[in-house]
Amino acid sequence: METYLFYILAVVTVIGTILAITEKHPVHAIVHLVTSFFSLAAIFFLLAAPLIAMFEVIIYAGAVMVLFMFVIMMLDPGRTDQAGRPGLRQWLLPAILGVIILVSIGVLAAGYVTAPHTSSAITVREFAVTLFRKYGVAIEIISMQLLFAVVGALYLGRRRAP
Amino acid sequence: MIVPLAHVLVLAVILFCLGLICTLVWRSNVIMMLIGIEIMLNAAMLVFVGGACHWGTADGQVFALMIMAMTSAEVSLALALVVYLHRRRNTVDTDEFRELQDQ
Amino acid sequence: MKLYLELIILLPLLGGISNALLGGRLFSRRSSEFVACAVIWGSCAAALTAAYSYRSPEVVEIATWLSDFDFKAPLTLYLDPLSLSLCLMITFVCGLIHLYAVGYMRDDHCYVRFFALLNLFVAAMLTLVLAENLPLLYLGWEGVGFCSYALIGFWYSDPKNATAGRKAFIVTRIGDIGLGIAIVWMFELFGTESITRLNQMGNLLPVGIVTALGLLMLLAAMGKSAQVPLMVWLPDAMAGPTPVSAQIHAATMVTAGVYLLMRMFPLIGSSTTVSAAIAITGALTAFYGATCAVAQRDLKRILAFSTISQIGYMMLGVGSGAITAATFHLLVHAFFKALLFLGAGCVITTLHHEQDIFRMGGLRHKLPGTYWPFLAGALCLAGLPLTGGFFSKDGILSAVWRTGGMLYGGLYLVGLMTAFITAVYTMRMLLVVFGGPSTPLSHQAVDGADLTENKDKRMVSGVGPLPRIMEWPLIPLALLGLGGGLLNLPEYLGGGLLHSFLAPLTGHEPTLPHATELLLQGSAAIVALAGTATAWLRYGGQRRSLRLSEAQQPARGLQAFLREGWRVDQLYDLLFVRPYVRLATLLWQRVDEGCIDDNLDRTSTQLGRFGNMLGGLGQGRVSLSLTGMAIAAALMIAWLAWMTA
Amino acid sequence: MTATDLFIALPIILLAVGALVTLLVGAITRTTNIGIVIALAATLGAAFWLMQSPPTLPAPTLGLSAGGLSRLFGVFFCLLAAGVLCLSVAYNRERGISGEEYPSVLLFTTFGMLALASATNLLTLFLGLEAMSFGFYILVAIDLQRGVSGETGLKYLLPGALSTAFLAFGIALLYTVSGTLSLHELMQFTLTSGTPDPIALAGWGCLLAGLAFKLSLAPAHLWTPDVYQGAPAPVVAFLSGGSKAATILFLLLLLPQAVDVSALRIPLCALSLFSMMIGNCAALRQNHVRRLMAYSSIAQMGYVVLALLSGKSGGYQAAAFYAIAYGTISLAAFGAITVIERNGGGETLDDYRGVGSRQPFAAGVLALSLFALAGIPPTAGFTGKFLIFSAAIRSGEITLAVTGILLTAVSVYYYLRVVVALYFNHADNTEDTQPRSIPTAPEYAVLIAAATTILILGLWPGKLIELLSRA
Repeated sequence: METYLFYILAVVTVIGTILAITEKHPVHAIVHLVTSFFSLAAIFFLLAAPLIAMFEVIIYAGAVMVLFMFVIMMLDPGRTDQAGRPGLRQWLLPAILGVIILVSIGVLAAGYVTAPHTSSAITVREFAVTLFRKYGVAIEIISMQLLFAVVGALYLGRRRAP
Repeated sequence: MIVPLAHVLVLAVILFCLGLICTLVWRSNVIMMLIGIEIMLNAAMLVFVGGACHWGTADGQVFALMIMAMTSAEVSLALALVVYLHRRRNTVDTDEFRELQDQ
Repeated sequence: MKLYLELIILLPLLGGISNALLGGRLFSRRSSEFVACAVIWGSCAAALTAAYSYRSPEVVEIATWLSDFDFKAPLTLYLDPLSLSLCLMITFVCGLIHLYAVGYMRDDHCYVRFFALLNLFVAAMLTLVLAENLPLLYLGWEGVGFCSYALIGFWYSDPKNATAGRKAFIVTRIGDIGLGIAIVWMFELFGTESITRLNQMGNLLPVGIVTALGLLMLLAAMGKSAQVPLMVWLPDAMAGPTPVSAQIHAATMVTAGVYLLMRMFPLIGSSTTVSAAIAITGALTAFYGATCAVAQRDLKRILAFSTISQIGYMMLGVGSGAITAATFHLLVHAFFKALLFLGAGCVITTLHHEQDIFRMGGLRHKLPGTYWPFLAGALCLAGLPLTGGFFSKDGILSAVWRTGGMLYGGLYLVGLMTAFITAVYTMRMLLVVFGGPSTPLSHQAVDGADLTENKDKRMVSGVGPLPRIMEWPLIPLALLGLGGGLLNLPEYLGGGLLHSFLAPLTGHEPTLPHATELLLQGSAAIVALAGTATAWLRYGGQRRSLRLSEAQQPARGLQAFLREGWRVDQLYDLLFVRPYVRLATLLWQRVDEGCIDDNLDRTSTQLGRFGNMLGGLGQGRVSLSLTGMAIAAALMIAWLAWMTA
Repeated sequence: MTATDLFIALPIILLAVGALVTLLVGAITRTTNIGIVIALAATLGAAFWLMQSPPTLPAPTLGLSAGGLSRLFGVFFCLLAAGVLCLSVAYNRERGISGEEYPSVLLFTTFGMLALASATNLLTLFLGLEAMSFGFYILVAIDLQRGVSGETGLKYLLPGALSTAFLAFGIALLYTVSGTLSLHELMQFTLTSGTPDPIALAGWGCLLAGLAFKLSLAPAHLWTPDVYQGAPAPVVAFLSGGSKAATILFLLLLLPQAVDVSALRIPLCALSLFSMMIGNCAALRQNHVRRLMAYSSIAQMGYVVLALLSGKSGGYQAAAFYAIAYGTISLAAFGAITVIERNGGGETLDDYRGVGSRQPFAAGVLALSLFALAGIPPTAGFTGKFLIFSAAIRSGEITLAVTGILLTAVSVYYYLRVVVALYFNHADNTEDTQPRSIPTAPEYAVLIAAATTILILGLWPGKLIELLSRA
């Protein structure tokens, strides 16, 4: 049952992403993307990472995408709409590059056989211990980075006398 | 592990390439480029979570969490820059920004 | 000994640095000049002391420098007869030139930079000569190259001078590549960079590799010593102040190439191909330089071409395996060529920077203090019997004769012919510049009357009679040039000092029977006298004015061809510069404008952009730099996934 | 958190606290100089601590260590940041960059570098690198008075974010293969002898692509000239010296732990070759000095990759040496450019004509660093290139080494063009119209220190090489 659910969610994720990147209007693209992220969160849940799944919903689908939406709304959507979808020619090279990477890693990954690894589920407790005991500095770095994101954003956003 | 690790990897690679294509194609809209990068980072997170599930260690999940925090920082700065640029030039088309180039 | 050797190099270095840092601010002009000269003479004294206490070749390690793993290049100096004799010569000649420069530069306000560079040059040159390993030698090699570059372009306000400096630097760089590759390659082959060790290892290698190494070093020597085909920079290098020409482009730096070949001769000399190549290069250059010198009108360019030619002789000597003869000529040439340049400097200063010999004349009476030493130098250069130049040149020619065979026989003839031409152009120069009645220009100059011919305003202010300090360094040089023969007398006159001094280095070089030796010297003497006579017939006495009026016409035919240095510059322009410019134009303009502007919108956008990106032209698009990164990623991933898996 | 932890983490904490204090002080008073003074104190304090502290065991709960290489590079990063701070004072005053943001972001960037230097696991390494890049995203766009500043930020941020994605994906693949994030084990598992795991290699491909951006290796180099042109000069000094050195350190912490890196040979070869060729060729016709320096840095990084390629035979030491040497040289070069540009001097070669006589000190330092970049002895550049090429030849990369030597010779041409413009071409009548810009005392100090280091590393590099081979 869970296996089927994974494949269904995978298909939903991929279709949602494809729709998002081909969508002409950024607002619609965000909506497609949120769908895709929701199903990705469900996949995380299936892969024994409930915390990550939760954060995916809260931070990505919730905060980050809303931030995007907010900025799109703020910057005159009519104008961005007119920039239009890129022509067919512009898709050529990116598509080729994408397909090269996809085929190179994808085919290898498809044939990737791993030794079955008897692993116990990762509990929240284990997660917390790893996070705070093993990667103490990482938290400090990331919190500093978040702080400076605010500093930078404020600096850029400050209105100046021309 | 409910599905083979290989299938998780394939899904991640597909997402990664879609994100890459999105970034490269949407030169006319910085916001869409940023969205493409978000998709790519999500693919990386998926690989981490899959790996963590496979090995039974929490390291991958921690890394995924850190990526999430890092991208939200990056996105907020990037969007602030986009707002700033839009205010100056009234466009989000990256190809319009060509003041710096070889003479 | 360690102290002496350290002092030899450190004194000029310290002088250069202290002048560069403190000169102009803390030092008065006098003390700046004093420091510059004093350090060189101090270094000379150290060299003399070293010579006095010299017993046998010595390796002195001063400090560690480069080292990683098995690679070692410490600051190690090597004193043997060859480096010792060169050290003595360099410090002495440079000391005199520094004194001269005090007089020459007395009106130039950039004297601090001048003396600092001049001192640094001496330090670098001594490092080159004393270096025991190749990286250290390379350090000196690049150091002299840099100082030479900066000094050629010393009067940089004139773009012509700056261009000359750049040309010199770039042409010699071509040679330096050869040396760089040879150094790295030798390390790979032998695992050491020590010159003494390398020289013992020549027979461990197949001849082919020795030949290749030798040719690489020959390339280096060609660049530094201005040999065919890399000689084009030296005539232009005369744009620098005259003391610089004397010190760098006549006496010391240009002989660095010859020195390198002599130093490494035990290694590369085992290949006959290399020897022959060196000899042929030398002979060709000697002939080329001499023929060009015949047609020049610019006093300093005559001397420049003559330098090229004389260094060609040294190369010929090295190629014939006659290290002693080559060293001998190197030393004597340094004396008399420095003398000639300094004399030329006196003449040029007196005439307010007029360098055209056909506008000079009658200076014999006006400048006796310059005339007599200059005459001595000219006699040496022309190789008239019993002067130092005669013996040294003859030493090389007899070494070539001794080697024998078709090739060397031919080279001997070329050498003899060159000797004839040398005598002709030397005497032509002497007769035209100093002979005949005074021309209006020289009158005005010496009388201190008003002049309108000045090109260089800066130098006008204080020109009066020559300062004494510019004339008296000529005298010791003249004595050394004339008496230089005593350094290495032929066998039948009691044998050479230098010969026995260098014997531990060169082994016992075979000598010719006395009769043959005398015969060869006789023929050389006859050739030199014949050349002198020819010159007298064309330029002596009344005929001089005839030539002067001829010189008013623009040069034609052979003369023009020779004057422009066989038109080698134009040839290189045609062969290298223009195709390069054309290719660049094609690449940048056609590919850029053609593909980007025309084709981009119409046909293949992506291909145009791809070519654009490869050309390094971003066109300022962010998308392009993203695409570049993606291309890198895709190619690397594809390679790693498929080729290695 | 134990005493050992604190002991090791102290410099990092110092920088972080310094950054926060700067922000807070900035909120209270509006004088910029206090921020700079605090930042200077923090960087110098951290450098001092790193120099004093003896090597210790890795910190158990922090994922940090204090090995020789980490401390050496840590000191280098701190001193570089201090130098850049000194350079910025007068420049920022003239350009109107005020506020506490500048010093505190600079401290944050150094903080990232230091975290990277002492990391023992890939997560800390990655976050350190990202924190550093993040700081630079803000720094390159900090001069908002100029129109191009926002564009510069965009041109650094977008490729940077893309490279982050590649890096993260690469690390994810490596983690999936090995199941660990510890540097040593991860390298042992992913670059084994024999035939390595194909997924691991794919991961390495992504990782290298991401790093190629940070090192500005061709063909991921196109952002470099634009950013060098648009960013403030002291920031470019930091970017060029610090971020490149940090990225090299990233590779130096990874590669030497591997069993066999021959699988990566061809991609590294290609990156090195392309960078050397494109960098040197494109610089030949540049008239804009900063863009010229940018292309030159692309070429220089090509040499570094060549060193990494021939790692086992001394290439790692050579790369580390070159990273430090190049950092010092770019501090000197861009420091001099800072001084020259400060008085409204232009940025093209034409504007540099005659600077040699108007600003002899700055021009002298610039000329020295250009000669160092060209690899002319006795400068650090020569020693570094020498180490690189000898390592390359020892490990059998003859073709690349010879190409590199030839291209170095070509590069002399464009470096010399700048020197010629500095000294040998007077602009006709600018001598009197332009004011003589006199370097301030901090600028003097930094330029003299950098120039001395260049010469010392050229004349007596033995000490540093010894330190590196012990680390």
